[in-house]
Amino acid sequence: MQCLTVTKPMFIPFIVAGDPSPDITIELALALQEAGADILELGVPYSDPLADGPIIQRAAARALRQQMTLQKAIELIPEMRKKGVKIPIIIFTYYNPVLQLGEESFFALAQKNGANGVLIPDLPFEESEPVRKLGEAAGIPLISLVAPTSKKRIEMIASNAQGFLYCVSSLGVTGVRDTLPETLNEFLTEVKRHSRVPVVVGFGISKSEQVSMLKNYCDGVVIGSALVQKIEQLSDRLQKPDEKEEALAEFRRYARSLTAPLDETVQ
Amino acid sequence: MQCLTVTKPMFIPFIVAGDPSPDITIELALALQEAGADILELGVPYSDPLADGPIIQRAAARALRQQMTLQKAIELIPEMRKKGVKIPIIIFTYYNPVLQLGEESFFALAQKNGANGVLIPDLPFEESEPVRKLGEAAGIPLISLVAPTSKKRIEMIASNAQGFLYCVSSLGVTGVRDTLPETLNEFLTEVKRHSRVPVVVGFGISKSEQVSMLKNYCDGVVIGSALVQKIEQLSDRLQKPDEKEEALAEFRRYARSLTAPLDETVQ
Amino acid sequence: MYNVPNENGRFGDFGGKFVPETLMIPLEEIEEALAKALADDEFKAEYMRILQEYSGRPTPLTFAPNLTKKLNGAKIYLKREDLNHTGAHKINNAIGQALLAKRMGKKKIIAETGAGQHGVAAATVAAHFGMECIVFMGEEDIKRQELNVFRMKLLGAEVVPVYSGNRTLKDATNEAIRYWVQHCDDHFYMIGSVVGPHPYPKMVREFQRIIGDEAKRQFLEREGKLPDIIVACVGGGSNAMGMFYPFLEDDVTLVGVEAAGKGIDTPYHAATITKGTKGVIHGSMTYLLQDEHGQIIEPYSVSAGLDYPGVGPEHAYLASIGRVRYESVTDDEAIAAFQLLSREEGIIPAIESAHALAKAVQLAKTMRSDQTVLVCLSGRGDKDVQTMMKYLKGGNDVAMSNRN
Amino acid sequence: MYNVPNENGRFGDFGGKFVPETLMIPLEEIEEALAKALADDEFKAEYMRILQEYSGRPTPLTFAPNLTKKLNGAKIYLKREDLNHTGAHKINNAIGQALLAKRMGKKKIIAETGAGQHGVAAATVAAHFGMECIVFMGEEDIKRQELNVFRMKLLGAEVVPVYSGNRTLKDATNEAIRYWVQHCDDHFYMIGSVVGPHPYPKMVREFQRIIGDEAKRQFLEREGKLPDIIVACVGGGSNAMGMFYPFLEDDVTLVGVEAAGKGIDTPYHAATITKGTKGVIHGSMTYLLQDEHGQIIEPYSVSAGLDYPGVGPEHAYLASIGRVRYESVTDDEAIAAFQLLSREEGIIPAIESAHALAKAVQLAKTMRSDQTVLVCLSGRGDKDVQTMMKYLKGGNDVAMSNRN
Ligand SMILES: Cc1ncc(COP(=O)(O)O)c(C=O)c1O
Ligand SMILES: Cc1ncc(COP(=O)(O)O)c(C=O)c1O
Repeated sequence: MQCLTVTKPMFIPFIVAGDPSPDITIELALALQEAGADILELGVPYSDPLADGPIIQRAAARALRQQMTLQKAIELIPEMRKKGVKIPIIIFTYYNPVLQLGEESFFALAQKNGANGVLIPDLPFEESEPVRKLGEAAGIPLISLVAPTSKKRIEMIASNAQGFLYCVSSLGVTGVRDTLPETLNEFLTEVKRHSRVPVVVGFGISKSEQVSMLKNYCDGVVIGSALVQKIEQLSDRLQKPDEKEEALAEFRRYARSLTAPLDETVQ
Repeated sequence: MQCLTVTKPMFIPFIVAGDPSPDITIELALALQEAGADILELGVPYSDPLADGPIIQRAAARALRQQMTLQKAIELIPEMRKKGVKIPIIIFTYYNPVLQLGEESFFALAQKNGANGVLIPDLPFEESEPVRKLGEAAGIPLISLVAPTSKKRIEMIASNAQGFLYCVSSLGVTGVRDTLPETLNEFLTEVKRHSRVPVVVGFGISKSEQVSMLKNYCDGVVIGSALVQKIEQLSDRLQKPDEKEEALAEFRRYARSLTAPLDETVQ
Repeated sequence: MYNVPNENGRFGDFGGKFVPETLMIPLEEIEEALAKALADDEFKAEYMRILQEYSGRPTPLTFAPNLTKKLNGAKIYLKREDLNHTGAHKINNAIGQALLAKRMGKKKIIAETGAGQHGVAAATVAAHFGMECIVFMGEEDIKRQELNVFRMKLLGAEVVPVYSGNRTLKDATNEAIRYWVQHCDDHFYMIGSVVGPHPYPKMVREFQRIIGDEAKRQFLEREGKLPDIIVACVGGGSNAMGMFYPFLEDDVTLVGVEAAGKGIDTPYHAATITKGTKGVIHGSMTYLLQDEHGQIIEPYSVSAGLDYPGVGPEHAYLASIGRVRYESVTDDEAIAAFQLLSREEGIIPAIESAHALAKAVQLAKTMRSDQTVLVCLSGRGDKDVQTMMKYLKGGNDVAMSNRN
Repeated sequence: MYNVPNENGRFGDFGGKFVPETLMIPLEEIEEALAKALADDEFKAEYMRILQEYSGRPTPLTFAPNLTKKLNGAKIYLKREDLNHTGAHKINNAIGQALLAKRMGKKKIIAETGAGQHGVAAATVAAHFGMECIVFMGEEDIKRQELNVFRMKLLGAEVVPVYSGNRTLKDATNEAIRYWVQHCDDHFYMIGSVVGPHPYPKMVREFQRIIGDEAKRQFLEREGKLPDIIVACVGGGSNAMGMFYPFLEDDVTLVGVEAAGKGIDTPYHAATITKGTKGVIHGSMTYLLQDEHGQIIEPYSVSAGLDYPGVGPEHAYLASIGRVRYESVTDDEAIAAFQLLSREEGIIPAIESAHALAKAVQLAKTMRSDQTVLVCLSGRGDKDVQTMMKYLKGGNDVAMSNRN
């Protein structure tokens, strides 16, 4: 993944490990791969997710009630592989659980279990050097974010980016947004100008029209809250053996419909 | 009354005008005269009687509910005379009702209705000159009080006393007291040394033993709260036509029993 | 030269000592001790030291820029008695009287209280001076001011419920006086305002004049001149007297503000000077609310601290000679001012002080921008927040417009 | 020379900026504005002027004669932050940050609050500076602190209930940060303690050091020497940091007191340094209460102001280098101290401050009479009277012995 080459804009779904249960997380990952996902962001639930909006907060709370931990989330990766998940998997976690596990143990564990990248939303570039180095040693890139407020920081972050570069679409936390800022295209263009790696965009993307509009300005879209909200809605059915397959199919259809515009055009 | 001569210690009862009703006040006055009263203190009810304890406070509240006023209280005097009350009657009132009636109107009214004296517990000697003068002009003495705290003031007050001099038995407000201060006799002796008029004692006297003890040191005892409390107990019966006579008789007997020691010895 | 009261405690026709004979000597003793104390530099230094080191004086003079701008009239300044220890000017007097009591060898303090402010001040200084403290409080007020009752108990005071009369401040005062009559040999009665028999009105004025003395100095420093108008609320009148006294001989308009409650043409107000008549209450000749027979009438105000049927005799005098103007402000006007100051300046005033403020706002609007109004902010409003919450919820909202 | 934080906002291992990328530039802007402001005499003069004319500083240093006598050990002095406008040290910081916000052209303030003290301070200065104010408060805390909520609304602030997490301070802080992330272009986030990402811990320290600066000058004037021990309570740690900072290079024992709640060996405490482990909370590397997986644990204390799972990174640093001693005091000990100071000195302390006091009392007892202990009385206890009333009625009476 370190030298990702992109032919068409990627679909990067985000789900929370353990929501609604560890087993179903694996099946959801598979469903997303079937729906055309290029990379999976596997979120680790956290008690204080300050970059997340209510939808992902609720998902984290559900997953924590399932006793999900950072270690268990990482250990889901080989199980996903066993079930046929082939796309790269990025561990999305807040910094504190990493610290408690120990940064070295964390990378050892991630490496052993075949994680393909790490994203830590509350570890900005200036604080990230030790982690970045450990990641490099383990062959696991640390994904950086840039925000609309990053301005003069864009160049610094972009030129050091590993794997891909995550552009935050707008000020604020994760969630579904009806509209994205008008200046988003300019921002993406600016970031792409500085980046050596693919540039993806996330935060708030929840409609196929948004995907349709964005696909010409970036190398991929991250869709989180919209999918997590769908999982929340399907949660009961996903947990009933006789309704699960149908719920998974619905989830797959939903993911496809959201990302359909990505297939239509080539960049 | 201005030149009261005393052969045996006087019994000076205090009752509140209008408690439990104006009519019954008249009958109580008569009963007290029959029980041997020498002078009647007729209390005017006041909203804020700060020299009085709870018993007289309650009596004042009852009388105020009967619409009793300073003027009406004074106007009870001729009605008492009509029913046969012959003993001197002293109007006991706080200063504020006098002020509102007007000091001159007050004395005119008192004179016209045959009041024999006035006692204003919150008008100390220093503030009393105008009132005293008006009283002198109307031939109505202003009774002064001395207290155990009066010390160097005793001489000044005693030498200006009119009618009789009222010694407050102890620190505090009116009420029934189980014990009187041990130094009371000395205090009375000291007052008598300075006084040109009879010296009576009041506040707290509520037992015949107390009367018995005091009679050798003074020219009279004022009994208020004990009698007012009895009236409170008899109040219902006093107001029932068929029980009234019996209640009055009981009141008379009670007053007599309290003051019996006064008859036994001659000073 | 302004030189009242005279040796009989008279401010013109007003004042005096209308008390049972038993209290005459105790009052004389206080009078003598006070005269000596006020002539004693050590006493004054000790009083000032405690004000500074314990209560946090001097209190600041605060300019109210937003209010001034909004009214587009005179500049408004606030004398911040709310920043005193315990939250009101009451502590100035309590410290003074406690020091005097100590000097007189008394170890027990009696106090009356309505809303609890003076009770808390008395309990506070009693704790500070290691004295006992017994506070009389109407049973009705005890129910309404549960927190202040607990506060007094925390401070070690005994709170005695008063069941007589209407069970409010007037009755608590009667009961405190009755208790004092019985215990005057070893208790000191600490009155909470410029009321009561001589020498209390004078004594409390002397212990509150620090407000005006400081304000005068501060105002001159800040503005280089004296204020055009000074406004203070008048319950018993101690904060007003303390503020006005040092300005009485200056060319400054002084305005005392009484509580008009639901309106001075209704039976529900506490506008003693505006609507009362001359008489005697709690040992002093003054204006009071009474019926034609001289029975005292229970006053009404949303503000517990202004809810008193009498007024300090010196105010009666100043009204009678026309030196101070006395006006009144309704509950609704005071509540609007309470909200206004909170919103505009970030200062929640005592509802008592809000009466003064409401009048100041009315006056300032009609004045020029080179003129100034000084308001005595006698206390902080934390004690009133609960009442306001009820009042504003009760459909009486006069100016509330919060966004949520 | 003591010279932390470094340019990365690090106090040794602690501090830093662990925030979403979106906030990095807003933080940098604050950092730059702060550096310029602190180097600008006009800014400093304006800050001092407002502290004096609006908030009533300097606050006094009060000797506690009765307590000292009772303990028969070291002399106890109190730095009276309770006498500030709004009743606690929180206003010092709020004034400083509001001035900075104004300088940066921001007209809207975001704040988080637990018990409501910082919320009230923020709402107050927002009113004073004519700014909008939005306060995040956990829904649980809103229920518990109804009066402070009303107070903030009176002051014109919008109070936003937070339903996430345990609905208390930690969650209100998360939500305030989330809101800030979304509105960082025109809002200023006013943090209430020496916590959060750089430059907040440094900024809040700078705006609270007035406590220690004043206390040092006052103590030297009064005693001619420095205190032997200084004690302050530690929630986030702003009053302690403000008090300690000017004494860090002096020969003075500094003791920070955390809330031990029902005991540090139970799950019910807020003793972050004593019992916590290193981690990141609210943008800062520090000690915090967390489980083995790094999930933050809800703390407990009878005192709402100490009920925080993290602590300022500078305290973590001072603990790690051994310059400050951190100890803890239980609910019961704090409540006993709350009652003790009320009874002995007539000062009702904030229950937070009572933690410091409880420790001071323990220490003073073991010291000589020529030694001195200085306690930071961070706030007044009026806000806690209701809680104490419930607590003491609940059979938890540890020292109450009122006569009625
Ligand atoms: C804050 C405040 N202001 C004013 C008053 C009224 O008292 P005075 O008229 O004596 O100043 C009180 C009485 O409790 C008060 O608490
Ligand atoms: C009076 C008081 N003291 C102390 C604190 C704790 O905060 P810090 O540790 O930041 O001083 C608070 C917090 O609300 C408080 O109100």
